[in-house]
Amino acid sequence: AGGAEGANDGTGPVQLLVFGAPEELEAYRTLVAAYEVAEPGAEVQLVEASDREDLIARLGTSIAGGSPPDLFLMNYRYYGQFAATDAIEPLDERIAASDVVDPDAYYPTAMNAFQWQDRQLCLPQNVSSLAVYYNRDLFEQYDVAEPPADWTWSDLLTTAIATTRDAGGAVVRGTESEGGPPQVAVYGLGIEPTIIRVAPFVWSNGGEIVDDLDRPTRFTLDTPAAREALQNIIDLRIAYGVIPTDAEVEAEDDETRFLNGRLAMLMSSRRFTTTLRASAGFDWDVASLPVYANQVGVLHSDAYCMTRGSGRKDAAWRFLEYAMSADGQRTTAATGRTVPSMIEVSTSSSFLDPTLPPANAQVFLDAIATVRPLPTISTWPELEDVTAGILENALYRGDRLDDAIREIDELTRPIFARGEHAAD
Amino acid sequence: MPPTDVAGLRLDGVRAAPGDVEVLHGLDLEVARGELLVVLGPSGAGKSTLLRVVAGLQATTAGRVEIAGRDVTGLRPGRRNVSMVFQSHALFPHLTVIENVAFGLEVRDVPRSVARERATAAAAAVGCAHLVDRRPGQLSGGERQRVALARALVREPDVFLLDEPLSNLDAELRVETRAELKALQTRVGATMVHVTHDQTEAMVLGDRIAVLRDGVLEQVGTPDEVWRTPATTFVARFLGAVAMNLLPADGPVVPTGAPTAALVPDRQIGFRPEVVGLGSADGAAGVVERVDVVGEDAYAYVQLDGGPTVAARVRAVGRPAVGDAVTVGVGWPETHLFDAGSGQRITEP
Amino acid sequence: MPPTDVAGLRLDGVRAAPGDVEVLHGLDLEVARGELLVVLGPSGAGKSTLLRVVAGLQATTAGRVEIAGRDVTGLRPGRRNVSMVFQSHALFPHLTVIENVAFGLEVRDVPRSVARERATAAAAAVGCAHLVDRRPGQLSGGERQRVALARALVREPDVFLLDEPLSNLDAELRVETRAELKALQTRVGATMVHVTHDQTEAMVLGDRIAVLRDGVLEQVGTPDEVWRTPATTFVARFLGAVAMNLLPADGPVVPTGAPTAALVPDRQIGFRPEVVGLGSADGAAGVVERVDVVGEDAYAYVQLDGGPTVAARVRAVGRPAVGDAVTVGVGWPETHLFDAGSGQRITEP
Amino acid sequence: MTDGPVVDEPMVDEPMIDKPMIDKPVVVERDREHRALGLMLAPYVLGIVALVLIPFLVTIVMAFADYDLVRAPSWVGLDNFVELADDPIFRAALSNSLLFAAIAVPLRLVIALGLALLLHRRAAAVGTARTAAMLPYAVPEIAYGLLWLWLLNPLYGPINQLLRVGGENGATVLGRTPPQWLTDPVDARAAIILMSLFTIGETFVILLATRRALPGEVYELAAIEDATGWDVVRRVTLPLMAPVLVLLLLRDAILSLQISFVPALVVTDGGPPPYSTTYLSLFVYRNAFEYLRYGYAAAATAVMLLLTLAAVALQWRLVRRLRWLGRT
Amino acid sequence: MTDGPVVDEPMVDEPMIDKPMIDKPVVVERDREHRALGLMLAPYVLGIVALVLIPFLVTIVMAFADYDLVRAPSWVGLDNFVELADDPIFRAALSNSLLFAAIAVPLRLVIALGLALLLHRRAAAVGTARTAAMLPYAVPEIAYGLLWLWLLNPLYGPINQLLRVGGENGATVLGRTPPQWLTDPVDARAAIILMSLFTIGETFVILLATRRALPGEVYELAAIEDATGWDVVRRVTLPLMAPVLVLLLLRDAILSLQISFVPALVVTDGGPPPYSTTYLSLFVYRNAFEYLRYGYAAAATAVMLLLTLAAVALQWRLVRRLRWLGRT
Ligand SMILES: Nc1ncnc2c1ncn2[C@@H]1O[C@H](COP(=O)(O)OP(=O)(O)OP(=O)(O)O)[C@@H](O)[C@H]1O
Ligand SMILES: Nc1ncnc2c1ncn2[C@@H]1O[C@H](COP(=O)(O)OP(=O)(O)OP(=O)(O)O)[C@@H](O)[C@H]1O
Ligand SMILES: [Mg+2]
Ligand SMILES: [Mg+2]
Repeated sequence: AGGAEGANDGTGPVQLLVFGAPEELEAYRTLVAAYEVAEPGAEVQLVEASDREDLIARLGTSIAGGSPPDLFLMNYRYYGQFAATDAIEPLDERIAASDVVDPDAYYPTAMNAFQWQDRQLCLPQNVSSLAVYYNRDLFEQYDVAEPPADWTWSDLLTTAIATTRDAGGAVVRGTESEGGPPQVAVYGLGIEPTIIRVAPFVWSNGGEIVDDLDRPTRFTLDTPAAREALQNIIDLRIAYGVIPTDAEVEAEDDETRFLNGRLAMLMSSRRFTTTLRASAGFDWDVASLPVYANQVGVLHSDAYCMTRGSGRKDAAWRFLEYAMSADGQRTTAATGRTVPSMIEVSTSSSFLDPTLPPANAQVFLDAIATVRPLPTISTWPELEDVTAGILENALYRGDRLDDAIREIDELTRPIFARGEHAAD
Repeated sequence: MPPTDVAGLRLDGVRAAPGDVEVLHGLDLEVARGELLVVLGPSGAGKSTLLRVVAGLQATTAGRVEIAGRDVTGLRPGRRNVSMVFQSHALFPHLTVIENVAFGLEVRDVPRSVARERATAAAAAVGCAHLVDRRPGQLSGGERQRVALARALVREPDVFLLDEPLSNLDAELRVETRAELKALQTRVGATMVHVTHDQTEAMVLGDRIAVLRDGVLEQVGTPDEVWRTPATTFVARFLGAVAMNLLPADGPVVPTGAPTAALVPDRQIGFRPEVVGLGSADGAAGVVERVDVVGEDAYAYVQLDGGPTVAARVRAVGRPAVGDAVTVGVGWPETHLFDAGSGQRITEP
Repeated sequence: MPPTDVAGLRLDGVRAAPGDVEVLHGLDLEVARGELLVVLGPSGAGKSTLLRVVAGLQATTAGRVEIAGRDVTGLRPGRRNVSMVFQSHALFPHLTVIENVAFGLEVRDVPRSVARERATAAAAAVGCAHLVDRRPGQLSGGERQRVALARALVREPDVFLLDEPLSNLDAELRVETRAELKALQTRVGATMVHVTHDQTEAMVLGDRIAVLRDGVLEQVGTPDEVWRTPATTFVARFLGAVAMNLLPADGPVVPTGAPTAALVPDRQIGFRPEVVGLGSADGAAGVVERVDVVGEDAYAYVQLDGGPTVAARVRAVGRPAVGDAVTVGVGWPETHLFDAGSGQRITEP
Repeated sequence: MTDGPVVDEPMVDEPMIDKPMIDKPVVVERDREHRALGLMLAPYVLGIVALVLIPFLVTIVMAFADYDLVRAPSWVGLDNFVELADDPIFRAALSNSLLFAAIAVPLRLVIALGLALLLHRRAAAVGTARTAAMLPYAVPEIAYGLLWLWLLNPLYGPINQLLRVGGENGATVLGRTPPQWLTDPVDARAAIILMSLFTIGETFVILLATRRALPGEVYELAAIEDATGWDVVRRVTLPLMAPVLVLLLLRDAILSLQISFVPALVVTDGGPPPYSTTYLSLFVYRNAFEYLRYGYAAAATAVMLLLTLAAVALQWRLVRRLRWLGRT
Repeated sequence: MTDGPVVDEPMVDEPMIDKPMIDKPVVVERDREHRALGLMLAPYVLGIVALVLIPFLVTIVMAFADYDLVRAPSWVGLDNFVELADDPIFRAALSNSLLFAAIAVPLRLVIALGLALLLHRRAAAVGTARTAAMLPYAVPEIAYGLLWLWLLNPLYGPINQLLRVGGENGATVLGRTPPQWLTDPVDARAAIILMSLFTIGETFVILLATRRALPGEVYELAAIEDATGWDVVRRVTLPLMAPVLVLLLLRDAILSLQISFVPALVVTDGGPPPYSTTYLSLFVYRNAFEYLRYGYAAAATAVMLLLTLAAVALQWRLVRRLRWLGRT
């Protein structure tokens, strides 16, 4: 798969396996182009997977087939299965020997997320957290106050209710309780019912996601704090009808809905910025996540990893060095796609370009201080898949929350048990 | 049951063109209810096509077909209430003999046990009782033909259409089956159209015989009529195990007792081998060219001095030898007279 | 060409079991080179199986087959140099008539033009010259049969195997084709095995006739032998358009001139309808029960006072009517004598 | 039996592929020559068998191992199977697959057969239908997936737009809400089956060819006996087509365990939640390639295989019934 | 023609699916009744046609648009096609696909036919072969991909291990280095074709059924005439099987534009570089789903479609030749 091309004999281009939206892929192409200019003679080939599943499949099969790509880019939530199987080349020595990469120059949360059994396996390319994107034109049109800097969950709810409108511009509830299907033209909020979206609110409310971050054995969504945070999210749909129904999501996903001006707010990471910059026909901005008790974010970070089976490790490392360098970080930052993991670049104008939306880009940086990582466990992809379905049914179909929580617990325990941990 | 005064089968100017070449050129034919009509004719004359037209398997291009008084020209085969044996002895290859025979009854919702009973009886009637559990692939040619016949006989349709149903059977079985057929027809009172080229079969079985030639009926009549007063030279020669002798009316054979006015050059005389007298004097002289012995009889072919050859039936015992000089004589009453050009029979003037 | 002193075809104790039931029970048969053997037998006797064994299409379970002096028991059909007409008139459905006929030549690498020429000639010989571009699906039954025959006749094999090759032809065509066959066989000098149930065909065509019954040969002999001295009652009755009369030797019919010693109770006498004398006095008395007219002849079935029915051939002109009282007489020389139990012929003591 | 020419007897132990039209057995070449031919072709047969069997055996072996594609496999005995038995996702996938096969396979066959029987007579219709039937193959399945996504879109998709014509408030004329193809479990399963109807083209064309190859004579026989449409189908057509029908049924049943893969992946992604359209094939794919649990996936594959064998066995029984149909 | 019963004449304009065994035309029901039946089935036929045609037409329309799945499509006229013509990747994909079809399709058919003709006589062989032929279907194609990867691994794969047996220094007995399945362009293409041989099972089984349905009589005829193996195949078997053969050829040609999809994706991922095994289907997939250039992908699909039509046309000519084979 992924890197079947070329014998792994140290010749040929360095292969980098990535996936992403067209704008993201464009960012990588820019980076590669910049590298090839900076380092004449060096060659990097982008291998593009269609989505996360595809990337994992290709990586797995190509490693098994004996011809993996040299580098791949992967979220810390998913790299565990490869880390556990020793498929990733530890970079500590190279980092130590490098005069380009200085581990302290990067946000430590991100660096830490890629340490597996005390070895630095990958180098984070970015660091980000969730933010609330909002359509300023709509807020203005409906005369709703824009999210304040330190807003709470109930502020969010109020704002969402106020921006859920019918075609005539009147405030409606997108629930079927009044009889007949809802006739909502604009929904207040878009949020995915996934563990990663839920986590910051659970934490903010004083709850925990798992019993032990280092060696998790189960989800702890049954604690009152976690349960309350979950219930509040579910109420968005069931009680207040401020988020689209499942059919509406299938018909038009949240990002498209937001782009089409029919969604007032959308909870997403920095990656959405690129799409918005390219396509949004309205004025928009970002706000920080609302809080319960304390400000907490959830870590989003992708890193470059080097495969152990790579035949061009030195060449790959040279590219890695470039990508992690200030120049490289600036190049990717300029595309808007990422929050650079290099502290210095993230605070520079490369990232905080005042001429480009969002005006409030600082919220991404502010959040970094408060982000917490999800556990690093080799079976995390499975855990996410299993919980997603159950949460989705709770959100859209109104399954009893306690049942959902219990089901999650039951179904995920064996998966936790199978997992291998970074801390071992 | 239709009134008895209507025809069992009537064809009015029927034309048909399988494969886009017209094969039947406007046939008019009426078969009475309960009558058995034998259709004779050379290979390719259109006999099978005729049966298929009646059955509705072959569309007509003109004309009309009536069965038991009903106009069936526009009806599909199943609605015509006919029963048919195909020349190819078609059977359902996937069904056993008994299932094949019972098929027609079962699709007509005859209770299964009754259908099987009647099928068994029909199979027995054609001597296939021991084969009921075989499939067509396991039958000999004659056995298959008999099963095909049983298939047709098990029902009681308005018209039976039998296309050479006995062609693969030996003489004894043929006689038996013929009797069976006759009995059935009499019992059911159905009209029957029977294609054969077995002379004896035609003569013995047929109430009337229709002679078909190139899609046109040459003659329709009782066996006696067709035999004794053939309408054309074609019919005359067509009937008979060995064909009728046809010679110029003006010699060399002069029938004894013939009015000289009859024997003019543009006519032909015909007489059957069976009526030829072979002698050693008196008559047209010739030499025996070939002798075929057929059981008690023999056919001597005599090359007349005048050129033509005459066949004569003689007793096998005491038959002439090849090379014997003989004379050929025939009586005027046994002689037929035809127009040499048209081949039409001439009623003695 | 094999030496002329070896048999054209020889079967030694041949057994065969299509469908796992033994059909041929150890046949011994020798056919001379250039001889035409007609095989007669009732439906299901094993005639087709016999031909298939010779052709190599049916494996033997025992015995050996020799063609023109070569043991071919182990050879595949193509190596036996035989030519065959199937009872079903099998043809290649996707090939035209001419292609069908030429097939055997072309696969044997006869140059295409030569093959086509010979095929055209063979098609013409059976009267199918006008059909050469048709496909089997566009032929009538008789036409197809003739094409199948042409297929077999186009080559010059050691043995021709013809399974009822004329069954779908009318009398005239049959006579013609018969002559064609005879001529061909004489010309090629090939051995020919011909299955038929046409008496006349068997008598006229066959050098010898083999009568097969239930997979066993009842008699093999010249037509004359088989007709005049049938070895068994089966053979006796099997030959003849209307079967031989078989009556108890001790009455009611007493052949004129018979030695009384011959007419003992455990015997049967047989005489053919052709030799029966119907009179109004002298002989066994009876009543005419049925009369079948066949052309110039008629068959009268006389119910004797003693019980049995006797068939008699009479002239159609002047035939007795049903219900007439008649007497039945027959001469001792025309009478056959059989053992009542075994059915074996008894040579007069 | 002598060393003579061998005539194959009808293979009575072979009800599946039969020669309904053959009266006389086929002549084979002499044994000796046949052996030579066999020898000549042996390496080729071996190669094919190896190509078929090796991957197959590897799968079976893997079912008893833990294998993550990277580290060497470790033997775990029946563990994978034990875990499968307890795995609710697997159970859901299994029952989804069985349900799909149980509905889609006969449905597809019946529709294809219906079309074939309807159209086999008309030359023009045959040509057009055949072309139409082949069209879906010209577009990659995955591209179709996308089209289906659009077609089935619960709000804007043309199918539901059509169903809503004449209705009010987004309901159909009958007042019912139109099917929620992508979000309601039952409707989503129906959608997958609907999609599978697409690919009946090939089955249809094969059945068409089969029907057209049946001898006309037997239909003339049936016509004279006034066998009506259904009687003809039941007593003549079905028994005569049985070998091919069973073949197709078998193939479809086997393929149905996979056929739902692409649509389920692209269109419904295994959902609606939790696993309404997660079929065995998707389950296998996810475990093998997303969760890197190759041994576990192999075990699930082995179960699929068992199911396949069961399907084959079932079909053997079915063919018997089909042949009996013609007899009653 | 009167309003009487209609007898279909053999459809002479229908060389593809013919009834070689039928001597007499088939009787049809009365026109009137047939019309009723047609009417009854009309909605159903319409539905199927719509299901087939709508996605098809949408693809064609999209070929003239820019569409990224998110924003509304914008019409660009022939731009997509112009770009395709200049796109070296597309050209590579196109020639790869054509090459694949040109080699794999006949190869598959010939092998399947050879096996069918070899095995149709032996009951035991038939059963085993049929089961073996169906086995690959029981394992998801994508799972096979992985096995192939292992099988073809240039260093550790069993295929090359086998080829190296007896050789020295990692070379084969003949001294050649074994094929670099995954890295050499030619070898990789060969590998894809090799993989495609796997799925001949179905073709084989259909051919087996077809062969077994041929009447035994004509083979007896041929046997008596001492037609040797090749003559029989050429003059009897091929012409009689022609309808089915052409059908399969057609299907295979069409499918071949896609069949290489999964192996090429999973095993070689379109490589070795630059695009040795990038086939049209992979090109379409990538553009549609990876680059979200749906319009562009649709244009490529339209080209595939044209190719398909060309293949169909070609096959029509081929069938004529096949039928002529029997005549010469
Ligand atoms: N495959 C088979 N399975 C069972 N019985 C068979 C098979 N083939 C032939 N028979 C039987 O063998 C006997 C001889 O068959 P064969 O075809 O040789 O008869 P035949 O003398 O040619 O008869 P006919 O004059 O009717 O053609 C028949 O009783 C037939 O039923
Ligand atoms: N489909 C067809 N295409 C062309 N010609 C045909 C077709 N069907 C029949 N014919 C021709 O029509 C003529 C009459 O055929 P038919 O079968 O009625 O003859 P038949 O009298 O039954 O002859 P036979 O005694 O040989 O069976 C034949 O010359 C035949 O060749
Ligand atoms: Mg006829
Ligand atoms: Mg026979």
